[in-house]
Amino acid sequence: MNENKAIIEGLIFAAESPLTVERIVEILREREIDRREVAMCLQELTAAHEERQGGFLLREIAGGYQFRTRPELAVWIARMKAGRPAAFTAAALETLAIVAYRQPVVKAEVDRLRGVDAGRPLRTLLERGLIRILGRKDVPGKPMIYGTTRKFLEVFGLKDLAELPTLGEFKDLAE
Amino acid sequence: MNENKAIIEGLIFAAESPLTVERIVEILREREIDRREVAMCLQELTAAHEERQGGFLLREIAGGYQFRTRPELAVWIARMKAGRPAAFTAAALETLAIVAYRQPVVKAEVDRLRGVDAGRPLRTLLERGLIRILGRKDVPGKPMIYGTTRKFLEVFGLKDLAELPTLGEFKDLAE
Amino acid sequence: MDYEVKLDVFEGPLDLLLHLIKKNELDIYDIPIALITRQYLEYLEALKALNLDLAGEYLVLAATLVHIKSKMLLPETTDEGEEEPDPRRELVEQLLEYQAFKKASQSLQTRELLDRDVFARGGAAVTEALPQATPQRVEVGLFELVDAFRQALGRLSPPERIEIDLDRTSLADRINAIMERLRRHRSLTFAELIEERPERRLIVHTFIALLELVRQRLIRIFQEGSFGTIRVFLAVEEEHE
Repeated sequence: MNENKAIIEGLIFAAESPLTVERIVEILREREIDRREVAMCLQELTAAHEERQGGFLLREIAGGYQFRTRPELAVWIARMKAGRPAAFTAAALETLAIVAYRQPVVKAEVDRLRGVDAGRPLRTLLERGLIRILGRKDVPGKPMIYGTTRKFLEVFGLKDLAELPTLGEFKDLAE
Repeated sequence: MNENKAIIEGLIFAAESPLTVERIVEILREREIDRREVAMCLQELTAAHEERQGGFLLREIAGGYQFRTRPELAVWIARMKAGRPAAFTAAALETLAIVAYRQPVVKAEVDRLRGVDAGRPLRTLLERGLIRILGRKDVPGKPMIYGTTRKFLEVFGLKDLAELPTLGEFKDLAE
Repeated sequence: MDYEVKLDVFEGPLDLLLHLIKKNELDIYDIPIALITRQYLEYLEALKALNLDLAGEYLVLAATLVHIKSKMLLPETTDEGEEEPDPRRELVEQLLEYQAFKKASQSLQTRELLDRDVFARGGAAVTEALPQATPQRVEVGLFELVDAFRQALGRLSPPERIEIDLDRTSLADRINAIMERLRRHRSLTFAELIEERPERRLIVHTFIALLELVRQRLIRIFQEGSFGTIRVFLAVEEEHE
Protein backbone atom coordinates (compact mmCIF):
# COMPACT_ATOMS: atom_id res chain seq x y z
CA MET A 1 0.00 0.00 0.00
CA ASN A 2 1.35 3.45 -0.75
CA GLU A 3 2.47 5.38 2.27
CA ASN A 4 -0.13 8.16 2.17
CA LYS A 5 -2.91 5.61 2.02
CA ALA A 6 -1.44 3.67 4.94
CA ILE A 7 -1.08 6.82 7.02
CA ILE A 8 -4.64 7.89 6.27
CA GLU A 9 -5.91 4.44 7.18
CA GLY A 10 -3.99 4.58 10.45
CA LEU A 11 -5.32 8.04 11.25
CA ILE A 12 -8.92 7.03 10.67
CA PHE A 13 -8.39 3.89 12.70
CA ALA A 14 -6.93 5.82 15.63
CA ALA A 15 -9.37 8.74 15.57
CA GLU A 16 -12.08 8.85 18.19
CA SER A 17 -14.75 10.07 15.78
CA PRO A 18 -15.23 10.28 12.01
CA LEU A 19 -12.21 12.02 10.49
CA THR A 20 -12.80 14.67 7.86
CA VAL A 21 -10.81 15.20 4.68
CA GLU A 22 -9.91 18.69 5.90
CA ARG A 23 -8.46 17.37 9.12
CA ILE A 24 -6.42 14.77 7.25
CA VAL A 25 -5.03 17.42 4.94
CA GLU A 26 -4.17 19.52 7.98
CA ILE A 27 -2.40 16.69 9.81
CA LEU A 28 -0.45 15.71 6.72
CA ARG A 29 0.42 19.25 5.72
CA GLU A 30 4.15 18.49 5.62
CA ARG A 31 3.51 15.73 3.10
CA GLU A 32 1.93 18.27 0.79
CA ILE A 33 -1.05 16.13 -0.01
CA ASP A 34 -4.13 18.00 -1.17
CA ARG A 35 -7.85 17.38 -0.75
CA ARG A 36 -8.14 15.64 -4.06
CA GLU A 37 -5.41 13.13 -3.30
CA VAL A 38 -6.85 12.44 0.15
CA ALA A 39 -10.28 11.88 -1.39
CA MET A 40 -8.77 9.46 -3.87
CA CYS A 41 -6.97 7.52 -1.14
CA LEU A 42 -10.25 7.32 0.80
CA GLN A 43 -12.07 6.02 -2.23
CA GLU A 44 -9.45 3.35 -2.80
CA LEU A 45 -9.42 2.37 0.85
CA THR A 46 -13.20 2.11 0.92
CA ALA A 47 -13.16 -0.13 -2.13
CA ALA A 48 -10.30 -2.25 -0.79
CA HIS A 49 -12.10 -2.96 2.48
CA GLU A 50 -15.32 -3.66 0.66
CA GLU A 51 -13.45 -6.20 -1.43
CA ARG A 52 -11.63 -7.80 1.50
CA GLN A 53 -14.98 -8.71 3.07
CA GLY A 54 -13.31 -8.68 6.47
CA GLY A 55 -14.71 -7.68 9.81
CA PHE A 56 -15.04 -3.96 9.18
CA LEU A 57 -15.67 -1.43 6.46
CA LEU A 58 -14.71 2.18 5.84
CA ARG A 59 -17.80 4.37 5.95
CA GLU A 60 -18.55 8.03 5.31
CA ILE A 61 -20.29 9.34 8.41
CA ALA A 62 -21.15 12.81 9.63
CA GLY A 63 -18.93 14.46 7.06
CA GLY A 64 -15.95 12.24 7.92
CA TYR A 65 -14.66 8.69 7.61
CA GLN A 66 -14.80 5.93 10.18
CA PHE A 67 -14.28 2.19 10.30
CA ARG A 68 -17.38 0.28 11.34
CA THR A 69 -18.01 -3.42 11.69
CA ARG A 70 -19.87 -5.19 8.89
CA PRO A 71 -23.62 -5.12 9.63
CA GLU A 72 -23.82 -8.90 9.07
CA LEU A 73 -21.66 -9.45 12.12
CA ALA A 74 -23.93 -7.51 14.49
CA VAL A 75 -25.28 -10.58 16.24
CA TRP A 76 -21.81 -11.81 17.23
CA ILE A 77 -20.54 -8.47 18.32
CA ALA A 78 -23.67 -7.76 20.32
CA ARG A 79 -23.01 -11.09 22.04
CA MET A 80 -19.56 -9.91 23.01
CA LYS A 81 -20.70 -6.50 24.23
CA ALA A 82 -22.46 -6.49 27.54
CA GLY A 83 -25.95 -4.97 27.74
CA ARG A 84 -27.85 -3.98 24.65
CA PRO A 85 -28.18 -0.31 23.78
CA ALA A 86 -31.43 1.31 24.83
CA ALA A 87 -33.83 0.99 21.91
CA PHE A 88 -35.80 3.95 20.63
CA THR A 89 -39.47 4.17 21.46
CA ALA A 90 -41.76 4.93 18.54
CA ALA A 91 -42.51 8.30 20.16
CA ALA A 92 -38.83 9.17 20.32
CA LEU A 93 -38.25 8.08 16.73
CA GLU A 94 -41.23 10.04 15.40
CA THR A 95 -40.11 13.12 17.30
CA LEU A 96 -36.57 12.65 16.03
CA ALA A 97 -37.81 12.34 12.45
CA ILE A 98 -39.80 15.55 12.78
CA VAL A 99 -36.82 17.43 14.26
CA ALA A 100 -34.53 16.02 11.57
CA TYR A 101 -36.80 17.04 8.69
CA ARG A 102 -38.23 20.25 10.07
CA GLN A 103 -35.23 21.78 11.84
CA PRO A 104 -34.95 24.45 13.12
CA VAL A 105 -38.24 23.57 14.78
CA VAL A 106 -40.05 24.56 17.99
CA LYS A 107 -41.88 22.19 20.33
CA ALA A 108 -45.34 23.52 19.40
CA GLU A 109 -44.77 22.44 15.80
CA VAL A 110 -43.65 18.96 16.88
CA ASP A 111 -46.75 18.70 19.11
CA ARG A 112 -48.96 19.76 16.21
CA LEU A 113 -47.46 17.31 13.74
CA ARG A 114 -47.69 14.35 16.10
CA GLY A 115 -51.04 15.46 17.49
CA VAL A 116 -49.78 14.86 21.01
CA ASP A 117 -47.45 16.49 23.53
CA ALA A 118 -43.80 15.93 22.59
CA GLY A 119 -42.26 17.12 25.87
CA ARG A 120 -41.05 13.74 27.04
CA PRO A 121 -39.57 12.42 23.82
CA LEU A 122 -37.84 15.76 23.25
CA ARG A 123 -36.26 15.54 26.69
CA THR A 124 -35.14 11.95 26.07
CA LEU A 125 -33.57 12.90 22.74
CA LEU A 126 -31.79 15.86 24.32
CA GLU A 127 -30.42 13.61 27.06
CA ARG A 128 -29.20 11.11 24.51
CA GLY A 129 -27.43 13.86 22.62
CA LEU A 130 -29.37 13.31 19.39
CA ILE A 131 -30.94 16.75 19.28
CA ARG A 132 -29.85 20.05 20.71
CA ILE A 133 -31.24 23.48 21.43
CA LEU A 134 -30.24 25.85 18.67
CA GLY A 135 -31.55 28.97 20.36
CA ARG A 136 -34.78 30.69 21.20
CA LYS A 137 -37.32 31.92 18.71
CA ASP A 138 -38.02 35.62 18.81
CA VAL A 139 -41.76 35.33 19.39
CA PRO A 140 -43.80 35.69 22.59
CA GLY A 141 -42.80 33.04 25.11
CA LYS A 142 -39.37 32.73 23.46
CA PRO A 143 -39.78 29.02 22.70
CA MET A 144 -36.68 26.90 22.26
CA ILE A 145 -35.62 25.88 18.78
CA TYR A 146 -34.41 22.31 18.24
CA GLY A 147 -32.11 20.72 15.69
CA THR A 148 -30.24 17.44 15.30
CA THR A 149 -26.65 16.92 16.41
CA ARG A 150 -23.56 15.42 14.87
CA LYS A 151 -24.16 12.39 17.06
CA PHE A 152 -27.49 11.91 15.31
CA LEU A 153 -25.59 11.51 12.03
CA GLU A 154 -23.12 9.14 13.66
CA VAL A 155 -25.75 6.95 15.29
CA PHE A 156 -27.83 6.67 12.13
CA GLY A 157 -24.83 6.31 9.88
CA LEU A 158 -25.61 9.38 7.79
CA LYS A 159 -23.07 11.28 5.75
CA ASP A 160 -25.09 14.45 6.19
CA LEU A 161 -28.71 15.53 6.52
CA ALA A 162 -29.09 15.58 2.76
CA GLU A 163 -28.69 11.80 2.80
CA LEU A 164 -32.10 11.44 4.43
CA PRO A 165 -34.77 10.49 1.89
CA THR A 166 -36.99 13.45 1.14
CA LEU A 167 -40.26 13.60 3.00
CA GLY A 168 -42.09 13.60 -0.32
CA GLU A 169 -40.97 10.02 -0.84
CA PHE A 170 -43.05 9.04 2.18
CA LYS A 171 -45.99 11.28 1.37
CA ASP A 172 -47.24 9.85 -1.88
CA LEU A 173 -48.01 6.30 -1.02
CA ALA A 174 -51.19 6.23 0.95
CA GLU A 175 -50.67 2.46 1.11
CA MET B 1 -12.38 -13.98 3.45
CA ASN B 2 -14.04 -16.93 5.15
CA GLU B 3 -16.83 -16.05 7.52
CA ASN B 4 -15.21 -17.18 10.76
CA LYS B 5 -12.17 -15.09 10.01
CA ALA B 6 -14.31 -12.05 9.23
CA ILE B 7 -16.30 -12.44 12.44
CA ILE B 8 -13.14 -12.80 14.50
CA GLU B 9 -11.69 -9.71 12.86
CA GLY B 10 -14.87 -7.74 13.63
CA LEU B 11 -14.88 -8.93 17.23
CA ILE B 12 -11.29 -7.89 17.82
CA PHE B 13 -11.94 -4.55 16.15
CA ALA B 14 -14.97 -3.78 18.32
CA ALA B 15 -13.58 -5.16 21.59
CA GLU B 16 -12.62 -2.76 24.36
CA SER B 17 -9.37 -4.58 25.15
CA PRO B 18 -7.23 -7.41 23.73
CA LEU B 19 -9.46 -10.36 22.99
CA THR B 20 -8.31 -13.83 24.05
CA VAL B 21 -8.71 -17.04 22.08
CA GLU B 22 -10.86 -18.46 24.91
CA ARG B 23 -13.26 -15.52 24.75
CA ILE B 24 -13.58 -15.86 20.97
CA VAL B 25 -14.33 -19.58 21.26
CA GLU B 26 -16.96 -18.74 23.88
CA ILE B 27 -18.66 -16.04 21.79
CA LEU B 28 -18.70 -18.26 18.71
CA ARG B 29 -19.79 -21.41 20.54
CA GLU B 30 -22.79 -21.88 18.26
CA ARG B 31 -20.48 -21.96 15.29
CA GLU B 32 -18.63 -24.89 16.86
CA ILE B 33 -15.22 -23.49 16.22
CA ASP B 34 -12.45 -24.76 18.49
CA ARG B 35 -9.30 -23.16 19.88
CA ARG B 36 -7.14 -24.57 17.16
CA GLU B 37 -9.28 -23.12 14.39
CA VAL B 38 -9.46 -19.75 16.11
CA ALA B 39 -5.69 -19.74 16.53
CA MET B 40 -5.29 -20.51 12.86
CA CYS B 41 -7.66 -17.71 11.84
CA LEU B 42 -5.69 -15.32 14.05
CA GLN B 43 -2.43 -16.41 12.49
CA GLU B 44 -3.80 -15.88 9.00
CA LEU B 45 -5.28 -12.51 9.91
CA THR B 46 -2.01 -11.38 11.45
CA ALA B 47 -0.13 -12.39 8.31
CA ALA B 48 -2.69 -10.78 6.03
CA HIS B 49 -2.46 -7.43 7.79
CA GLU B 50 1.31 -7.63 7.90
CA GLU B 51 1.27 -8.13 4.16
CA ARG B 52 -1.24 -5.37 3.43
CA GLN B 53 1.13 -2.83 4.99
CA GLY B 54 -1.86 -0.68 5.81
CA GLY B 55 -2.46 1.62 8.75
CA PHE B 56 -2.79 -1.01 11.44
CA LEU B 57 -1.61 -4.46 12.42
CA LEU B 58 -3.01 -7.32 14.43
CA ARG B 59 -0.85 -7.91 17.49
CA GLU B 60 -0.81 -10.38 20.33
CA ILE B 61 -0.97 -8.33 23.51
CA ALA B 62 -1.42 -9.38 27.11
CA GLY B 63 -2.56 -12.84 26.14
CA GLY B 64 -5.10 -11.51 23.65
CA TYR B 65 -5.33 -9.96 20.20
CA GLN B 66 -5.70 -6.29 19.36
CA PHE B 67 -5.39 -4.04 16.34
CA ARG B 68 -2.73 -1.38 16.72
CA THR B 69 -1.60 1.33 14.38
CA ARG B 70 1.68 0.67 12.60
CA PRO B 71 4.66 1.99 14.59
CA GLU B 72 5.96 3.98 11.63
CA LEU B 73 2.80 6.10 11.71
CA ALA B 74 3.26 7.16 15.33
CA VAL B 75 4.38 10.66 14.45
CA TRP B 76 1.23 11.36 12.40
CA ILE B 77 -1.09 9.88 14.93
CA ALA B 78 0.57 11.84 17.72
CA ARG B 79 0.01 14.94 15.63
CA MET B 80 -3.66 14.12 15.27
CA LYS B 81 -4.08 13.34 18.96
CA ALA B 82 -2.28 16.46 20.01
CA GLY B 83 -4.51 18.34 17.63
CA ARG B 84 -2.49 21.48 18.05
CA PRO B 85 1.00 23.05 18.00
CA ALA B 86 2.05 21.84 14.57
CA ALA B 87 -1.27 22.99 13.23
CA PHE B 88 -1.19 26.39 14.89
CA THR B 89 0.27 29.37 13.21
CA ALA B 90 2.26 31.70 15.45
CA ALA B 91 -0.45 34.32 14.91
CA ALA B 92 -3.20 31.99 16.07
CA LEU B 93 -1.24 30.93 19.12
CA GLU B 94 -0.46 34.51 20.12
CA THR B 95 -4.06 35.55 19.60
CA LEU B 96 -5.25 32.60 21.63
CA ALA B 97 -2.88 33.49 24.47
CA ILE B 98 -4.18 37.04 24.47
CA VAL B 99 -7.82 35.94 24.51
CA ALA B 100 -7.05 33.42 27.25
CA TYR B 101 -5.39 35.96 29.50
CA ARG B 102 -7.45 39.02 28.67
CA GLN B 103 -10.96 37.60 28.34
CA PRO B 104 -13.56 38.97 28.02
CA VAL B 105 -11.76 40.87 25.29
CA VAL B 106 -12.72 42.75 22.13
CA LYS B 107 -10.89 42.49 18.82
CA ALA B 108 -9.54 46.05 19.05
CA GLU B 109 -7.69 45.09 22.20
CA VAL B 110 -6.23 41.96 20.59
CA ASP B 111 -5.14 44.07 17.60
CA ARG B 112 -3.53 46.57 19.93
CA LEU B 113 -1.61 43.96 21.90
CA ARG B 114 -0.37 42.14 18.81
CA GLY B 115 0.30 45.35 16.92
CA VAL B 116 -1.39 43.82 13.88
CA ASP B 117 -4.89 42.97 12.73
CA ALA B 118 -6.19 39.87 14.49
CA GLY B 119 -9.20 39.28 12.25
CA ARG B 120 -7.92 36.16 10.59
CA PRO B 121 -6.52 34.34 13.60
CA LEU B 122 -9.69 35.16 15.55
CA ARG B 123 -11.77 33.63 12.78
CA THR B 124 -9.56 30.53 12.69
CA LEU B 125 -9.82 30.10 16.45
CA LEU B 126 -13.59 30.52 16.32
CA GLU B 127 -13.85 27.91 13.59
CA ARG B 128 -11.73 25.51 15.58
CA GLY B 129 -13.93 26.04 18.60
CA LEU B 130 -11.16 27.33 20.82
CA ILE B 131 -12.70 30.72 21.39
CA ARG B 132 -16.27 31.90 21.28
CA ILE B 133 -18.27 35.10 21.18
CA LEU B 134 -19.46 35.95 24.65
CA GLY B 135 -21.62 38.84 23.54
CA ARG B 136 -21.38 42.40 22.30
CA LYS B 137 -19.86 45.25 24.21
CA ASP B 138 -22.21 48.11 24.89
CA VAL B 139 -20.12 50.81 23.24
CA PRO B 140 -20.42 52.44 19.82
CA GLY B 141 -20.04 49.83 17.09
CA LYS B 142 -21.12 47.09 19.51
CA PRO B 143 -17.88 45.14 19.10
CA MET B 144 -17.95 41.43 19.82
CA ILE B 145 -16.47 40.14 23.02
CA TYR B 146 -14.35 36.98 22.87
CA GLY B 147 -13.50 34.35 25.43
CA THR B 148 -12.04 30.84 25.45
CA THR B 149 -14.15 27.69 25.30
CA ARG B 150 -14.28 24.45 27.18
CA LYS B 151 -12.53 22.85 24.23
CA PHE B 152 -9.65 25.24 24.77
CA LEU B 153 -9.20 23.79 28.25
CA GLU B 154 -9.44 20.27 26.87
CA VAL B 155 -6.98 20.83 24.07
CA PHE B 156 -4.42 22.35 26.37
CA GLY B 157 -5.03 19.98 29.25
CA LEU B 158 -6.08 22.70 31.65
CA LYS B 159 -8.37 21.99 34.56
CA ASP B 160 -9.67 25.54 34.48
CA LEU B 161 -8.53 29.00 33.48
CA ALA B 162 -7.07 29.57 36.92
CA GLU B 163 -4.50 26.97 35.99
CA LEU B 164 -2.88 29.40 33.56
CA PRO B 165 -0.05 31.21 35.28
CA THR B 166 -1.08 34.76 36.07
CA LEU B 167 0.28 37.36 33.73
CA GLY B 168 1.50 39.27 36.73
CA GLU B 169 3.99 36.51 37.33
CA PHE B 170 5.66 37.40 34.05
CA LYS B 171 5.07 41.10 33.99
CA ASP B 172 6.66 42.04 37.26
CA LEU B 173 9.89 40.49 36.23
CA ALA B 174 9.95 41.31 32.59
CA GLU B 175 10.14 45.02 32.94
CA MET C 1 -63.94 -4.61 17.14
CA ASP C 2 -60.70 -5.85 18.54
CA TYR C 3 -59.73 -4.07 21.67
CA GLU C 4 -56.59 -6.07 22.33
CA VAL C 5 -54.46 -3.22 21.05
CA LYS C 6 -53.20 -1.29 24.00
CA LEU C 7 -53.35 2.48 23.98
CA ASP C 8 -49.61 2.87 24.27
CA VAL C 9 -49.28 1.14 20.95
CA PHE C 10 -50.57 4.37 19.47
CA GLU C 11 -48.39 7.40 19.37
CA GLY C 12 -51.37 9.70 19.69
CA PRO C 13 -54.85 10.32 18.27
CA LEU C 14 -53.57 10.75 14.71
CA ASP C 15 -51.91 7.38 14.91
CA LEU C 16 -55.14 5.78 16.14
CA LEU C 17 -57.09 7.42 13.33
CA LEU C 18 -54.59 6.18 10.74
CA HIS C 19 -54.91 2.72 12.21
CA LEU C 20 -58.68 2.79 11.82
CA ILE C 21 -58.42 4.04 8.25
CA LYS C 22 -56.01 1.25 7.36
CA LYS C 23 -57.98 -1.42 9.18
CA ASN C 24 -61.14 -0.53 7.24
CA GLU C 25 -59.16 -0.11 4.03
CA LEU C 26 -60.53 3.36 3.55
CA ASP C 27 -59.37 5.97 1.09
CA ILE C 28 -57.59 8.60 3.13
CA TYR C 29 -58.68 11.26 0.59
CA ASP C 30 -62.33 10.34 0.99
CA ILE C 31 -62.88 9.26 4.57
CA PRO C 32 -66.45 8.20 5.39
CA ILE C 33 -66.50 10.50 8.37
CA ALA C 34 -69.59 9.06 10.07
CA LEU C 35 -68.13 5.56 10.12
CA ILE C 36 -64.70 6.61 11.28
CA THR C 37 -66.11 8.92 13.96
CA ARG C 38 -68.23 6.11 15.32
CA GLN C 39 -65.31 3.69 15.43
CA TYR C 40 -63.03 6.28 16.97
CA LEU C 41 -65.53 7.04 19.74
CA GLU C 42 -66.14 3.35 20.37
CA TYR C 43 -62.46 2.91 20.72
CA LEU C 44 -62.22 5.70 23.26
CA GLU C 45 -65.16 4.21 25.19
CA ALA C 46 -63.46 0.84 25.28
CA LEU C 47 -60.28 2.38 26.51
CA LYS C 48 -62.13 4.30 29.19
CA ALA C 49 -63.87 1.09 30.25
CA LEU C 50 -60.43 -0.40 30.73
CA ASN C 51 -59.63 2.54 33.03
CA LEU C 52 -56.80 3.67 30.82
CA ASP C 53 -55.77 7.26 31.12
CA LEU C 54 -56.61 9.12 27.95
CA ALA C 55 -54.43 12.02 26.94
CA GLY C 56 -56.49 15.16 26.38
CA GLU C 57 -55.47 15.16 22.73
CA TYR C 58 -57.60 12.06 22.07
CA LEU C 59 -60.69 13.92 23.21
CA VAL C 60 -59.78 16.99 21.17
CA LEU C 61 -59.67 14.88 18.02
CA ALA C 62 -62.99 13.26 18.97
CA ALA C 63 -64.54 16.72 19.13
CA THR C 64 -62.96 17.62 15.79
CA LEU C 65 -64.42 14.49 14.17
CA VAL C 66 -67.89 15.19 15.52
CA HIS C 67 -67.64 18.76 14.28
CA ILE C 68 -66.61 17.64 10.79
CA LYS C 69 -69.44 15.13 10.74
CA SER C 70 -72.00 17.82 11.54
CA LYS C 71 -70.61 20.07 8.81
CA MET C 72 -70.80 17.23 6.29
CA LEU C 73 -74.54 17.04 6.92
CA LEU C 74 -75.00 20.64 5.79
CA PRO C 75 -75.84 21.40 2.14
CA GLU C 76 -72.74 21.44 -0.04
CA THR C 77 -73.25 24.87 -1.50
CA THR C 78 -73.83 28.25 0.02
CA ASP C 79 -76.52 30.70 -1.06
CA GLU C 80 -74.17 32.17 -3.67
CA GLY C 81 -73.66 28.74 -5.14
CA GLU C 82 -69.93 28.68 -4.35
CA GLU C 83 -68.44 25.40 -3.30
CA GLU C 84 -67.61 25.16 0.38
CA PRO C 85 -64.22 23.64 1.06
CA ASP C 86 -64.40 20.02 2.14
CA PRO C 87 -64.60 20.10 5.96
CA ARG C 88 -62.33 17.04 6.06
CA ARG C 89 -59.55 18.74 4.14
CA GLU C 90 -57.56 20.06 7.07
CA LEU C 91 -57.70 16.78 8.94
CA VAL C 92 -56.64 14.82 5.85
CA GLU C 93 -53.67 17.10 5.34
CA GLN C 94 -52.67 16.64 8.95
CA LEU C 95 -53.01 12.88 8.64
CA LEU C 96 -50.93 12.76 5.47
CA GLU C 97 -48.25 14.85 7.05
CA TYR C 98 -48.23 12.73 10.16
CA GLN C 99 -48.10 9.58 8.07
CA ALA C 100 -45.08 10.90 6.18
CA PHE C 101 -43.20 11.53 9.43
CA LYS C 102 -44.22 8.17 10.78
CA LYS C 103 -42.79 6.51 7.70
CA ALA C 104 -39.69 8.67 7.94
CA SER C 105 -39.19 7.48 11.51
CA GLN C 106 -39.60 3.87 10.43
CA SER C 107 -37.06 4.41 7.70
CA LEU C 108 -34.65 5.81 10.32
CA GLN C 109 -35.19 2.67 12.33
CA THR C 110 -34.12 0.52 9.39
CA ARG C 111 -30.77 2.25 8.96
CA GLU C 112 -27.58 0.66 10.19
CA LEU C 113 -27.68 1.92 13.75
CA LEU C 114 -24.45 2.44 15.63
CA ASP C 115 -24.09 -0.02 18.51
CA ARG C 116 -27.01 -2.04 17.22
CA ASP C 117 -26.06 -3.07 13.68
CA VAL C 118 -22.60 -1.67 13.35
CA PHE C 119 -19.88 -0.94 15.86
CA ALA C 120 -17.02 1.50 15.87
CA ARG C 121 -13.59 0.52 17.11
CA GLY C 122 -13.79 -0.41 20.78
CA GLY C 123 -11.54 1.01 23.47
CA ALA C 124 -8.80 3.51 22.92
CA ALA C 125 -6.59 3.06 19.90
CA VAL C 126 -3.09 1.98 20.74
CA THR C 127 -0.23 3.28 18.70
CA GLU C 128 2.50 0.75 18.55
CA ALA C 129 5.74 2.45 19.56
CA LEU C 130 8.81 1.95 17.43
CA PRO C 131 11.05 -0.45 19.33
CA GLN C 132 14.13 1.21 20.90
CA ALA C 133 13.72 4.21 18.63
CA THR C 134 14.08 7.77 19.78
CA PRO C 135 10.93 9.11 21.35
CA GLN C 136 8.66 10.89 18.95
CA ARG C 137 9.25 14.59 19.07
CA VAL C 138 6.35 16.94 18.76
CA GLU C 139 7.02 20.57 18.28
CA VAL C 140 5.25 22.46 20.99
CA GLY C 141 3.84 25.91 21.33
CA LEU C 142 3.50 28.53 23.93
CA PHE C 143 1.11 26.63 26.07
CA GLU C 144 3.22 23.55 26.56
CA LEU C 145 5.84 25.96 27.71
CA VAL C 146 3.45 27.65 30.06
CA ASP C 147 2.50 24.27 31.37
CA ALA C 148 6.10 23.31 31.97
CA PHE C 149 6.56 26.60 33.70
CA ARG C 150 3.58 25.97 35.87
CA GLN C 151 4.89 22.53 36.78
CA ALA C 152 8.27 23.93 37.63
CA LEU C 153 6.72 26.49 39.94
CA GLY C 154 4.58 23.77 41.44
CA ARG C 155 7.65 21.82 42.47
CA LEU C 156 8.99 24.69 44.58
CA SER C 157 8.54 24.57 48.30
CA PRO C 158 5.61 26.71 49.49
CA PRO C 159 7.58 29.52 51.21
CA GLU C 160 9.57 30.11 48.07
CA ARG C 161 6.42 30.35 45.98
CA ILE C 162 4.99 33.09 48.13
CA GLU C 163 8.14 35.15 48.05
CA ILE C 164 8.03 37.82 45.38
CA ASP C 165 11.45 38.19 43.96
CA LEU C 166 12.14 41.51 42.35
CA ASP C 167 15.80 41.04 41.74
CA ARG C 168 16.42 42.58 38.34
CA THR C 169 18.91 40.07 37.03
CA SER C 170 18.94 41.06 33.45
CA LEU C 171 16.88 38.98 31.07
CA ALA C 172 19.56 39.48 28.45
CA ASP C 173 22.04 37.68 30.68
CA ARG C 174 19.73 34.75 30.95
CA ILE C 175 19.14 34.67 27.20
CA ASN C 176 22.87 34.71 26.56
CA ALA C 177 23.47 31.99 29.10
CA ILE C 178 20.86 29.76 27.52
CA MET C 179 22.19 30.32 24.01
CA GLU C 180 25.72 29.64 25.24
CA ARG C 181 24.73 26.35 26.81
CA LEU C 182 22.73 25.33 23.76
CA ARG C 183 25.73 25.87 21.50
CA ARG C 184 27.75 23.52 23.69
CA HIS C 185 25.11 20.85 24.14
CA ARG C 186 22.93 20.01 21.20
CA SER C 187 19.79 20.23 23.23
CA LEU C 188 18.69 20.76 26.79
CA THR C 189 15.59 20.00 28.73
CA PHE C 190 13.73 22.67 30.59
CA ALA C 191 14.70 20.91 33.81
CA GLU C 192 18.38 21.00 32.84
CA LEU C 193 18.18 24.71 32.19
CA ILE C 194 17.10 25.41 35.73
CA GLU C 195 18.83 22.61 37.56
CA GLU C 196 21.66 24.79 38.82
CA ARG C 197 19.37 26.80 41.07
CA PRO C 198 15.74 25.69 40.92
CA GLU C 199 14.37 28.81 42.50
CA ARG C 200 11.52 30.98 41.47
CA ARG C 201 13.51 33.88 40.11
CA LEU C 202 15.60 31.66 37.86
CA ILE C 203 12.60 29.69 36.68
CA VAL C 204 10.69 32.79 35.78
CA HIS C 205 13.64 34.34 34.03
CA THR C 206 14.38 31.16 32.15
CA PHE C 207 10.80 30.95 31.08
CA ILE C 208 10.61 34.50 29.87
CA ALA C 209 13.96 34.11 28.13
CA LEU C 210 12.69 31.02 26.33
CA LEU C 211 9.51 32.80 25.30
CA GLU C 212 11.61 35.58 23.84
CA LEU C 213 13.91 33.13 22.04
CA VAL C 214 10.97 31.25 20.59
CA ARG C 215 9.43 34.49 19.47
CA GLN C 216 12.62 35.47 17.69
CA ARG C 217 12.81 31.96 16.27
CA LEU C 218 16.27 31.40 17.69
CA ILE C 219 15.25 28.19 19.37
CA ARG C 220 12.71 25.47 18.85
CA ILE C 221 11.04 23.48 21.53
CA PHE C 222 9.94 19.90 21.29
CA GLN C 223 8.10 17.60 23.58
CA GLU C 224 8.85 13.88 23.66
CA GLY C 225 5.44 12.37 23.24
CA SER C 226 2.28 13.96 24.48
CA PHE C 227 3.31 14.36 28.08
CA GLY C 228 7.04 13.89 27.71
CA THR C 229 10.00 16.02 28.59
CA ILE C 230 10.27 19.42 26.99
CA ARG C 231 13.50 19.82 25.11
CA VAL C 232 15.02 22.98 23.69
CA PHE C 233 17.08 23.06 20.48
CA LEU C 234 18.88 25.80 18.63
CA ALA C 235 16.70 26.64 15.66
CA VAL C 236 19.59 26.74 13.21
CA GLU C 237 20.97 23.40 14.17
CA GLU C 238 17.56 21.87 13.92
CA GLU C 239 17.43 22.91 10.28
CA HIS C 240 20.43 20.69 9.52
CA GLU C 241 18.65 17.58 10.61
